[in-house]
Amino acid sequence: MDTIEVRTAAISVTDEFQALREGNRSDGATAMFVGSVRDFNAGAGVDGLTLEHYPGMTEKSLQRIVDSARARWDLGRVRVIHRVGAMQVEDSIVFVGVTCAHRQAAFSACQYLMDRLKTEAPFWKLESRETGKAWVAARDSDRLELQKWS
Amino acid sequence: MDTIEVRTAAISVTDEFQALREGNRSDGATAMFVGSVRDFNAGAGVDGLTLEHYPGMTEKSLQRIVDSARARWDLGRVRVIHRVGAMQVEDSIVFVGVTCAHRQAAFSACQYLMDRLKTEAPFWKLESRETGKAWVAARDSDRLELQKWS
Amino acid sequence: MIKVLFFASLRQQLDTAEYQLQNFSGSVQDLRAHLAELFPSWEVHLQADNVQAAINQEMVTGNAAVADGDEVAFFPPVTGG
Amino acid sequence: MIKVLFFASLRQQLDTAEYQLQNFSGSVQDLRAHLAELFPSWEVHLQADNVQAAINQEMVTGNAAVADGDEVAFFPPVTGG
Repeated sequence: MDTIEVRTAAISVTDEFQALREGNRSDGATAMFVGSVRDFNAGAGVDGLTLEHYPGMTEKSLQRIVDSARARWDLGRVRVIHRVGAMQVEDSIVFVGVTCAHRQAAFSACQYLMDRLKTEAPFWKLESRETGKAWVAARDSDRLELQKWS
Repeated sequence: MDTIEVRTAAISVTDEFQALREGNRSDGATAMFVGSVRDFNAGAGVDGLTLEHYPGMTEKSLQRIVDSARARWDLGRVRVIHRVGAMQVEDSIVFVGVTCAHRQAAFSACQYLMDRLKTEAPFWKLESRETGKAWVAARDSDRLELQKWS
Repeated sequence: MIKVLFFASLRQQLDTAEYQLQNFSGSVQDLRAHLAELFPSWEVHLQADNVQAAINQEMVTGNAAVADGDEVAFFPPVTGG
Repeated sequence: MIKVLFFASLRQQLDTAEYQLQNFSGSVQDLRAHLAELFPSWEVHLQADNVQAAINQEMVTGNAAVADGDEVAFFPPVTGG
């Protein structure tokens, strides 16, 4: 059961956890990750940001990443929710949640989904900084993290 | 900021996530794990379970595990909540949540806390199965998982 | 007809979100060169090393062939999550 | 005086949660042997390979020394989380 959403509405961890767990009697493990807007990217104070995406390709990309995770691990429920549009500091940008019978697979799959989402899914962050608006630069460290899955 | 609780009251992921995030402007990453009562441990249908612990030692053990995680990674907030007493299938047994400036450290610390909790913290599960009550046996796989941290 | 899309910083630099092109054949690399010829001010942005491309919403490398009816997109490295 | 605690399956097998002992000196291993002598029916459970021990709420191995005033606990491998 995959749920993939790209949306402007706020992310509710309460709702996401409930959707992962309700009636789920067989998966003892739930691993979750939330990425939030923080205020000190690259040293300049950040007030908020705007997320741009490529409608159509973004959803396809996320589905391919989830399919690939399912091919590696025997997963129960998978939920990937990504906000787009305008956000404030402390808002949740992304939620990834995985249920599984086994703890290690739940952790690995959750981390794998985030690592690939960060480097493949067409989203771009425009930050509102004290010094003006600026596009966030991609980080080499995110590409390097992919090596652990190859 | 560490919160360690061993308690009979139900775990609310909503409350835990809020406590991890409220006013937290610097940590972009939140990794969480929830362990739930599942119904097919060792093949026999499970109706519920009772968690026994060693009051005093359990809390000390959890604090030592959290201290050890903080010595390995530069973490923001850490919350470890473990229920004791009687529980039903689908109830949350344990919540571990970590915030951090970096995604990889948040994942690693969360997994490390669970791996050590599973093998060191004095908790014991008594399952109510169709066939009667039975103490859950420790799994070798849990001990093997510790090797990745040594 | 080929539909060309630009995203994020590249969209802002070119001040163009979408451009439609008739009668083109060649690779993604050829398309970049062709657009840079049509709009000389685009060259420095479009030919930057880190610009990525997709054809019909799938990531491709520069030597992938562009066919009539394709949707081609150019964008900087992604920064979501 | 030494306070000895038993947990989980071991507590049920011995039907004892706590036992107090006067005038003992020796290691944790010696304490197990001593208790098994006092209560022969405990031996099979208390001397099982997987029984773990703590002194004053810290995990110890069998050769750790038990001192007067200590709280010693015996229990099976933990299964929380």
